[in-house]
Amino acid sequence: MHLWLDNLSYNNRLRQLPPEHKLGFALVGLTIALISHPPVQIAIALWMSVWIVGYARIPFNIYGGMLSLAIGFWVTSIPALLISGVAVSARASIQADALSGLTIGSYYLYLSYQGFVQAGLIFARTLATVSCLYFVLFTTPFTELLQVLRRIGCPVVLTELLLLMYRFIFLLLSTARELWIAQQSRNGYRTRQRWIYSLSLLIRQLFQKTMKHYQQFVLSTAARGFNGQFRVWSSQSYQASQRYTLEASLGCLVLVIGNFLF
Amino acid sequence: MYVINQVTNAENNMSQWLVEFQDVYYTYPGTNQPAIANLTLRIPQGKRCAVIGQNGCGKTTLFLLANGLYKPQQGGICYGGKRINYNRNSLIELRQQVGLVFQNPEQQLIASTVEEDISYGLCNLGLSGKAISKRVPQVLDQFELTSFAKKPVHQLSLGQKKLVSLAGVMVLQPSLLLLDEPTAYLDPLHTRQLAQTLATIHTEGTTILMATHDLEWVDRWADWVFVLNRGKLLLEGTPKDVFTQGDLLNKVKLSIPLRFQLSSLLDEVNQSTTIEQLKTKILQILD
Amino acid sequence: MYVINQVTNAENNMSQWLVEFQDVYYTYPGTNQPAIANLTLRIPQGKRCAVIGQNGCGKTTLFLLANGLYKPQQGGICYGGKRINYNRNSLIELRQQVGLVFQNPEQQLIASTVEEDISYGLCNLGLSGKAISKRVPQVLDQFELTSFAKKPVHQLSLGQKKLVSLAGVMVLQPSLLLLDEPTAYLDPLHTRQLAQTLATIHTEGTTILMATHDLEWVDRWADWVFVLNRGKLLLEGTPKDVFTQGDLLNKVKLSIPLRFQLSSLLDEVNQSTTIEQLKTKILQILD
Amino acid sequence: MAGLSVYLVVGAATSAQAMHIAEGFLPVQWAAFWWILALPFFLFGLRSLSRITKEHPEIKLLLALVGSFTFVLSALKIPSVTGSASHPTGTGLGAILFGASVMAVLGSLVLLFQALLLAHGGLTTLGANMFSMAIAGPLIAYGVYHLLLKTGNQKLAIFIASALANLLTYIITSIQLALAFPAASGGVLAAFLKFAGIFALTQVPLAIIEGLLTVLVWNWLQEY
Repeated sequence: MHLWLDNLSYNNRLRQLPPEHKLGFALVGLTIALISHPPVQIAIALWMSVWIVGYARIPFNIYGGMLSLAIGFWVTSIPALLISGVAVSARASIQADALSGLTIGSYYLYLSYQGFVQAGLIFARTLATVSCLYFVLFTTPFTELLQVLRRIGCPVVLTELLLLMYRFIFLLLSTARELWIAQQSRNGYRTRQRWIYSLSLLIRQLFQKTMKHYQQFVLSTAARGFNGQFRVWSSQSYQASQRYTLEASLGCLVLVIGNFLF
Repeated sequence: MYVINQVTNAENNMSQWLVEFQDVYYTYPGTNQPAIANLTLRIPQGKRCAVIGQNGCGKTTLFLLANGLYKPQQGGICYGGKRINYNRNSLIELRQQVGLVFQNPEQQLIASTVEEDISYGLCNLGLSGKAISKRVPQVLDQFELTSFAKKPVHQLSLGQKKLVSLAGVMVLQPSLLLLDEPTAYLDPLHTRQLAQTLATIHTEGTTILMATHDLEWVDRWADWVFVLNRGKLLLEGTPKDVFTQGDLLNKVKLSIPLRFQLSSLLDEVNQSTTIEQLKTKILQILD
Repeated sequence: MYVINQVTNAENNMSQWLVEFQDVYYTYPGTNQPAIANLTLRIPQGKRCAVIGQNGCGKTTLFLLANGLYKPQQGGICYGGKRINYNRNSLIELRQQVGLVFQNPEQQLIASTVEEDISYGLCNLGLSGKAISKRVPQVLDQFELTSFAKKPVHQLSLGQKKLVSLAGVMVLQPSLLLLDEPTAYLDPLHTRQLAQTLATIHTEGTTILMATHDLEWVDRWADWVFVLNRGKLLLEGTPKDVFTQGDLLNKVKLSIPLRFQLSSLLDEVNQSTTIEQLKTKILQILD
Repeated sequence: MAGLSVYLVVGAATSAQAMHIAEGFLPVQWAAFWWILALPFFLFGLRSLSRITKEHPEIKLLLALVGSFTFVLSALKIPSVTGSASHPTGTGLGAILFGASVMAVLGSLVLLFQALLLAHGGLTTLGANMFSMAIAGPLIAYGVYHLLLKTGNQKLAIFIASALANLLTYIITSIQLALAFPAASGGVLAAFLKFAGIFALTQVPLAIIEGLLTVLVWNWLQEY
């Protein structure tokens, strides 16, 4: 329940770079990752890891943990890709695709060659795109992403909702955490049955508190002169780095060229 | 623009009372007992005022009425000698003049970073980016929050959140500041810092009205005290006036601050008092 | 079952210390500074103990460690002379013995009505319906909550909520009661009621450890005081031991309670003291 | 409470992937396709959202709170067999309360926060996830609710609408995966049956329970 990703993004070493640069870099990386071949995708993943661990100084075990989470998702989904089934009568049609198989009743289950290829492709693509996504998560606090959205002319109602939701997420999350700890202190989640009951109480409390927060925020924003829009101002004090800009641009160029060569 | 407005208001307004409740009545829908019952109360200009009373005596409702968030069901409220007019524009003007800091900062802070939250009230007034970018750093500096400017609100401690919620109201330079239990849950260090900040705000000309349970604080700090009981004004006056009414306070289960009792005792000391008598009396008070 | 357990525990445990922190270290993930740093601290059995210190000194973390909600990253904690074993069954036993009342009742009250909330901890222990239906009315009666039994929790006043949160913990008959800032936001009337309730709980044999900023309360109430600073034990002893360490307390921005200062002053009074001298000294303290 | 309890038992055993397509799973043409398909719905939702909030600006606070509530439910770490968390979609209720077009926007924002704060879902697959969770589900819930409301049984309408919204979300997700990864034999249809079959074990009971849960929350709402 602790969103430590958010904490890390406020303390990374690339914090002073303009958020536009970081976001742009990640989006370009993401685009290349989507359209390129597996070797280039692996290269992107490695390069992004250098940015995240080397330049932004995100502890390797944290970054590694996040990567293994993504790989874990991939692992849980490969059975669906690898294992296929057809009626025994149609077995001939998949002869080329089947690596090995077994017959269950009138059904034939087999390991699919195409499934292996697909799983491999997904693996490379996942590593590449996830590392680009993580680069944004680890180096750019949400508040700065929001400022970029405002500057590039994102509809006001969207940036307003994002602003409020970001605040409320942490508010409700800390409420949920407090309730959960308090329940634990009274042995709330002792048995499976009590676990379910306790969780349902927690959700109900959280819901009631959410509605109460609504009434209170209506009052407190009105007291501060709410005029129909949630607008805020923030100062700009970012420093672009020539060295990083150069490496990012050259690197992307090399990747695009590499994509044609492989 | 708003700064000038405020100054002229202050100059024009020769009235002694900044806000005046005239026979105000307010009941929450679905309840029988009125939260505010025929309350007549005047907040003196430029003073440090305190509201004391039991939980549920109507303090919070009083604040919401003074800020124009609630409309009296009977009676009326004057600000600067003029009856409040509950139309949009007058309300916006009123809320800029009457700043309200809620008890729980969690329910007041809405933006993601400290500087964004402090700028919210200014943005509501439709000020230019230039004016805002000048005013916000001033306030950050005044409240010693500059190093937190870019910090997200959810990473702050409670004391810091309270400070930010106060800064977000003071950035509008209100004439009257309403504070609901500002010292609750604060440690002695932060309480002292708050006292200093409020002293500065007061000397700069802001009238302050604070609801609190800390009677020692009231004795030391307030110029004027209102005692509320069940939505009615039971008593008002200087701390001295109020705290000498021991019987009345007792009835509403309020005690007399230690410091006040001792000071009164010392005032009574004369040539004929022996040191043993004084000692015994002090021990009685301390018990 | 649990009630009997408790009695035998209390008889067997001849140790003077109910809970012992041995060189405990705890850091929250993602932070640099430890919340609790090499803390060694012993809670004496049967005493009324207070923890004081600035916000963020580690009081809340201390409580969560004592209740077994957090596990020390270094060092260990003993309960009743035995090292806490962080397996499921020992934790369940520990949490029944060490009751924890949170600062804000809003974060603790979970069920919809008063009696449901009070029975929550009992139901979690898997007691029979009969045992529960016997125990809950007893506690309702003890806390003078019987008339509220069926009332929805959100309709209660703050003082009542605090009482319910305390009742919901005391229903488990813990040997150690941990209280986080029980008097914050409470008016003087409810504070006095709370003091009475705590006195009863204490005379019935429960050890109490309370975190508070109210030093006047500590002076009047506590048998033993712990001063925490940045996760370390700075000082401990009787209120007298602690509050005579003015310089040390000053360093961590804690003040000496008025009542204590005056009592000490009166103790120093001798034949040669003139009444004027005494008066001057008292005025100095009050200033 | 009973409904919620059953929901949590079954829900805890479900993989989170049943609802979200993770970052990098879709090849570029499908990632782009779903983005392009989702965008018009999103923009239409944005227009009606602007209209509603212009009349009642405080609604923005409510929407943001409801969105955050949904997010927090999905972030609650619920230990389970598979080690990942399950969460109610809640989009059916949202659609009934605020309309399908508003939900298209709000649901998308929740998905964005899940990607940015939890690394759950992703940016390239956001279009596909938006389409299944924030667009298709709410649309059917809204339609079915208003159709069944004519029968006069409001609670039944809420139940069926939210259960169908949940079910449709999972069917669309299966279609999205099947289109991207057709089987060697039998193509898209065989792949769909395979993916849908795997999810059906948990999703069909989940859909029923989401329906029950929604009725429950509806009852809580009546208290306000």
